[in-house]
Amino acid sequence: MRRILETGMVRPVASGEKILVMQNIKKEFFGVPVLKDVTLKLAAGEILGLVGENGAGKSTLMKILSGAYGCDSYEGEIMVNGVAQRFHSKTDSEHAGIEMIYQEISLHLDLTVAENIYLGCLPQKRRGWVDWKRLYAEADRALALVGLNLNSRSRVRSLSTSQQQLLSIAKALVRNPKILVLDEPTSALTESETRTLLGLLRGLRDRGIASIYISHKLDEVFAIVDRMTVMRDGNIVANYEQGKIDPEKVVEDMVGRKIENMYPKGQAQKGAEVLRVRNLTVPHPLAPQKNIVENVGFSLHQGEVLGLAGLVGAGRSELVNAIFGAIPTRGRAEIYVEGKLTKISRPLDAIQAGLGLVTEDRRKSGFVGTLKVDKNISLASLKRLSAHGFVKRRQERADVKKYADKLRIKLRGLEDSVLALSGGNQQKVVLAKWLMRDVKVLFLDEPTRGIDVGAKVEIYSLINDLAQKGVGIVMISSELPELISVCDRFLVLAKGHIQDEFDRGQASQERIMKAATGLAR
Amino acid sequence: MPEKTSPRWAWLRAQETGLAIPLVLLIIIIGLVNPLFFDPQNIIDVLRNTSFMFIVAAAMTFVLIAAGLDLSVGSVLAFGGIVGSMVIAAGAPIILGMIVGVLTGAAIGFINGFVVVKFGIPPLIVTLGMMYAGQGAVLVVTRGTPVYPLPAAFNAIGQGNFAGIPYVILIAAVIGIVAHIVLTRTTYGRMVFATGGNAETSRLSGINVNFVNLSVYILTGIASTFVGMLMASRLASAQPGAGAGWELQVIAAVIIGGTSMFGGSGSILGSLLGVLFMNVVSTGMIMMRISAYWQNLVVGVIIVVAVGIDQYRRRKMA
Amino acid sequence: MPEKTSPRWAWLRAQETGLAIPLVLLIIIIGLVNPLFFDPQNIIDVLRNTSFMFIVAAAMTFVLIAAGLDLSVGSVLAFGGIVGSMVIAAGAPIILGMIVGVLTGAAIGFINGFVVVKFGIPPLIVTLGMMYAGQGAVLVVTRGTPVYPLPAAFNAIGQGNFAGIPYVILIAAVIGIVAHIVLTRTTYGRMVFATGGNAETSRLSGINVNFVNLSVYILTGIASTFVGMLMASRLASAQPGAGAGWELQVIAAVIIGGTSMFGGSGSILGSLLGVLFMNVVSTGMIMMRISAYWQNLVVGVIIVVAVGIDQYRRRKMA
Amino acid sequence: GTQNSNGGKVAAKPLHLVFVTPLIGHPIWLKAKKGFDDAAKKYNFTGDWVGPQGIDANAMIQQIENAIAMKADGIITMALNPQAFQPVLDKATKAGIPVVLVNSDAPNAQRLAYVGTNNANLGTAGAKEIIKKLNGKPANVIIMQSTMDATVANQMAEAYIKELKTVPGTKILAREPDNSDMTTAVQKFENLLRTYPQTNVIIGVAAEVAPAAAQVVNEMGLKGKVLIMGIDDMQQTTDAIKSGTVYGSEVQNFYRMGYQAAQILVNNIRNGKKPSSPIIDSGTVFVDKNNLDTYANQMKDWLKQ
Ligand SMILES: Nc1ncnc2c1ncn2[C@@H]1O[C@H](COP(=O)(O)OP(=O)(O)OP(=O)(O)O)[C@@H](O)[C@H]1O
Ligand SMILES: Nc1ncnc2c1ncn2[C@@H]1O[C@H](COP(=O)(O)OP(=O)(O)OP(=O)(O)O)[C@@H](O)[C@H]1O
Ligand SMILES: [Mg+2]
Ligand SMILES: [Mg+2]
Repeated sequence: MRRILETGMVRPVASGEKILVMQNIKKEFFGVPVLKDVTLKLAAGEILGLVGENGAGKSTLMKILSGAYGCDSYEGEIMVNGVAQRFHSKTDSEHAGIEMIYQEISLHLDLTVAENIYLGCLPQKRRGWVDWKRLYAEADRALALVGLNLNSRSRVRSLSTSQQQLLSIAKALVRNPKILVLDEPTSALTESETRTLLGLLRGLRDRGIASIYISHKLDEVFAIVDRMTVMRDGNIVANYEQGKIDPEKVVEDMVGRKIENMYPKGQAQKGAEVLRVRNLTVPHPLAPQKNIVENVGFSLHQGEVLGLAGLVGAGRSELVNAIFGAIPTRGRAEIYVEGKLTKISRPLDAIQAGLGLVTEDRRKSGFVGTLKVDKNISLASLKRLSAHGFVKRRQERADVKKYADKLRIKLRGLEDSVLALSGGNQQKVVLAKWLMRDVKVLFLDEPTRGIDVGAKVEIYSLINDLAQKGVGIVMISSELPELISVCDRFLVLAKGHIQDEFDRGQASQERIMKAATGLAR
Repeated sequence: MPEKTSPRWAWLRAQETGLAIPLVLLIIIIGLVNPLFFDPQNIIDVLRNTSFMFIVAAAMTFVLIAAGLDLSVGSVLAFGGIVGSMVIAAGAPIILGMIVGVLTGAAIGFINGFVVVKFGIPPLIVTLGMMYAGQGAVLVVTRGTPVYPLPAAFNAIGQGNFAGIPYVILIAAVIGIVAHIVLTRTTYGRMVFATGGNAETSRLSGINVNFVNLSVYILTGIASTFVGMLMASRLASAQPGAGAGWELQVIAAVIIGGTSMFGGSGSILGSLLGVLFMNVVSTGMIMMRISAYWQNLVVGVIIVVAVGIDQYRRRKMA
Repeated sequence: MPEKTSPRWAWLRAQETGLAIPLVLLIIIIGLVNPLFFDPQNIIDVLRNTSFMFIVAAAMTFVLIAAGLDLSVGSVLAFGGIVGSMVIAAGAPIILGMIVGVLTGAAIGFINGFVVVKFGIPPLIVTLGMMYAGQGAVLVVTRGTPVYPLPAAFNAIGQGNFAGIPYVILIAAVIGIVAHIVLTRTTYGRMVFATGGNAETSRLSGINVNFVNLSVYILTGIASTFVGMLMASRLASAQPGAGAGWELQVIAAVIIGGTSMFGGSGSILGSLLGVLFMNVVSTGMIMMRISAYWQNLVVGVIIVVAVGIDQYRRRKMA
Repeated sequence: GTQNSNGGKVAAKPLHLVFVTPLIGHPIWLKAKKGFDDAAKKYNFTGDWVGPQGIDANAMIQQIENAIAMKADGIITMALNPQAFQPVLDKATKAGIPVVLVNSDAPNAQRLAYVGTNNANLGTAGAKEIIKKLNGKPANVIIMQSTMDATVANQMAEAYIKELKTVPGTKILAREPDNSDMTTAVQKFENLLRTYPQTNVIIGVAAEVAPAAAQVVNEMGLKGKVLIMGIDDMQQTTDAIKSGTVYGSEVQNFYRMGYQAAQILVNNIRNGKKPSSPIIDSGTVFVDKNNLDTYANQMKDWLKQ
């Protein structure tokens, strides 16, 4: 039986030895090549950074490595420790010592935390009998490893996105991988959690575990990786050896052009007050007798980009969801849109009042998996796009195309299934849905999660454009540099209250962190 | 395999028409065994029998796409037929009886939908309850006796033809076309698809999910009672046992036609093929003179094989 | 509302026992109208009648948790009862007949599961096909005549008692306990939950999803045929029409008991309460002397109200 | 009936008759099939035996339509619900296909003849046997039938009730359906006999009722206290009569229905003959302990007429 959570060295290895070679990998979906001829090498005890724009094929390549796409579905060869391998399923790659953390979090919401960690390899008393006691004990240790302080008996459904992400990492680690693949592991994590994770990866590297690290948070990639590979359009376009990584060059390789200004900040005219919130109290989603947000009030002007900062679980998402009418509030909140007291008891009211919300979990509440891309994008604008109850198909298509082009969504056609898009492109679809509606106020909850640098810049300039058009924007982001560069004004949420409020001029990471951890005031 | 077919043939590759191939195969086999199957009168009979169930199936398609379920259609059909017929038998104008019957169906559908939406009880249970309640209501009202006689003018609806084509077929065709257009062209149809595919996303996109979920049950309620009256007219009497077993047959036909049980996808055309398929199978059994003892066995195998062919074709396309 | 109840009472608040409250209410009402309901012999009768369906429901709980569906249980029950009984009536030892019957069920379940897993045809269609095929097979084998007579030793299984408690109840109790333990304590049980909750992520966690999906149908196959033989023994004859309509009743009972129609959650205890509830309702109708004309109407309302109470309580807890 | 057929026509293509039955596999209908098959041998015609497994008017109508489309020479069927069947029966006649109904008539339809049990006569006869046996004691009755909306069962049950009520003090305690399922019948009798302990008569107007009642009566130790009257002659019923738990059964003459219906059709098609009366009571035979061994021959008595 598998030993759980081995602590010793996996295998002392001389660094430089190639423990993984993926040779001439070619893969297509429905006749469309996605990986054209990719060769990737990984040395023992190194962290390889794999970057590339949305839809470049990173996740696909890694899914091939993990056996999620069986060996009959692509061409090419995989060698682990010099031995050619043919993975038919996840189980096969696991035997070869490969573990992958998928970009789309894949946990069982109705099972416990512990069961999720050990799913498929539950500790057993006798053959077939689950050893629950040991399961929970081992799970607690695994949670500690990734810095999660959770009851391992709680259900995953009750966890926030970032907790789920850390859980997925714990799940991979307990399987004692020799090669660990992380596909966007930090897209849902805060800075401090990210630091914990990066520390953890370094520790693993010291124990001889090699990692492949995929992320669109490039500074984090530059900080941790030993070597770097850049993909574009299903090809490897560049490899950077240790010590020779040039950040600007990497970005250029990725997006195929030079990015002059990462955070283009336009000068929008701050106009009249467009949104005022007073006395907003939101019950905690898990413990309804407690409040996660208490008596919060703020105002937002036309053309203003308001940054909402805070730690995970501070209730930023709850705050905007409650204003939007998506979750119940407590007491008498007052919401004024353009000075008019507006009753918002459901999202439809909010939308009719000119509000829009890009939620943080695109899969759960961002797109409809069974609808095509075009119908997803037009979903919130159906009323404008219809006459006498009929959808004006031609106008719909034209409008959708406009925004798909504007956001550079990588598509074969507007009638692609959203589920076939890469993660970043799915995010763009959700954004396009709200850009297409003429909103007065737009709430963006982690809008750049999983989006490549090129597209990020596009989204920042879109935010600028919107602001210039007089839209008021509330943005939640756990990437502080991004938040600080994009927003005009900041609110820091902690313990249910607004702890600090300041303008762009006074903003710094230190000040935000201080308020967020409750040290300020 | 060609990467793209011309749009003219695209519909043949579309999901909804997947059943067409096994259906045509089956028809050819039946026709080879017994050419009388192609007798125009027989074809009309098959189409007429298909029409009744198709009308209910069209409404059920909306319910299933919206990720709902309605087990009450059979007993609501019987109840609606009886209520409408009683009004007509009592001497009221036919149109009034039809309206009363259909309103009864709308009211029942409203109750189904309201309980599902408001109390969050699974549709399977709500509509199972309504199935029993409907059967009960039929017995209470009729004491088990059919409503008979009915005026000849009423019976003409179900029995008469226009230029050799039974009215029933024409009515079903109109309803089918309207349902198809509503589902594919209108915002309402779009909302049904979205709600069934992901209710939370739809709600957050400003769709009145509760309205959608409620409305689809009203559709099945109306369709069932309407068909109940058509059948009463066809049989010259409203039968308390009409529609028995339809709950499963209709759902099966719709799903055989390619609509997902989990919501978010499906089509009226598919449901038409599904219902037609079921009717061709049962007619075929007799026309091919398959011993009654073997019929069910053969039907079971045919259903699985037909859907298997469809599935295989879809996979090859994917 | 207290934040946490002591673990001793936790089970009462647990999802699976949600139906307990409306069930107890119902029993009290019936008992008030007719105290004979509490007659020990009556209670034993109700439990015995519950036992048959419970055994099938226990297996169905696995199927539904694994996000499957089995509509063939009713006709497989009849077929298994007949096959086993024919073997016994032909003079073979009882145990041999039982084994043959159960193996028939396992084989049928294997076919169901294999077709679902291998060809990706929706379970509703596969098992609907099997439902027809089963009915057909019964007719082919029996030509509609019950298998009768059966040896007295065989009939004793369904009719006999141990210390006043019918064997059938004891058998069902053992099966229920085993099913509960397997579902909650074994890796197999947890794989069923995981597969039904999300097949794709389960596959990516190294679970043999195909094996799980196949195995649950074998369970219903075995359970159905086993109950078919128990019923034959109880009725001293294997009836071709046994189990008719069970497909819906069993699924409804399991879902009334709190198991999700979409997989991933459910419990044996809940299914027990669901089946018990359905049996208490139908016994109650007679014991409360409700006219047969009104019974179905009342049953429909009771089902919805009971589940409504359960749902209301859960919401308040959440 | 005429037994010599026209020689010229015999040499021609044999006739094709279609028998559309409900409850296709039911043993009772198999007796009709036996009669139909015997007639087929005797009169040299091809006989198709078709129909749904359950009681399904729509399916039967569809099958009649199929027979018409196949241009059968004659159709035999049961008009489950007379009004429902009338249009399709008229259609057959219009197409030149003669129809003989069995077991349940559609008096207003264009049909050649009806051969079947007179349901009211069956109920009245059965009730008379019960009254005779009770010898003046008032009856406390439970009646069980297949479904509450089955016309045939309702006619029988109502005739039973009407005749029994001629004895003062008779009470109808309950009338319940069992959906043609013996398990349901057993479960309901457990509940019924407990709820109505004064029961002294059980009447079944569906075949599975008497054996189900017999089993429960035995289990509850009520043998001898409750008189069970059944219908038809499944082996379980006749065995229970033998053992004395079931008092007797009104056995319908399905063999005659199958045989005579075919006979009438053949005579009509080949010789253009019509039966003297369009309605023919196929009669019932009361079976109890005394005639258990001989009633089978009683069933064929009519052939000698
Ligand atoms: N199941 C699928 N069906 C069809 N096309 C697919 C499927 N999965 C991925 N693709 C296509 O393959 C390409 C590569 O996708 P992949 O997910 O590997 O990109 P990625 O590099 O991981 O992007 P991101 O950074 O956005 O996650 C995309 O164009 C995508 O649309
Ligand atoms: N769907 C949910 N159901 C129950 N509880 C939830 C859910 N989502 C979040 N929570 C809980 O609510 C709290 C706050 O949620 P969340 O983490 O989303 O806040 P946040 O400030 O928006 O943080 P972030 O968006 O950075 O993750 C968390 O403690 C979490 O446990
Ligand atoms: Mg990716
Ligand atoms: Mg959040």
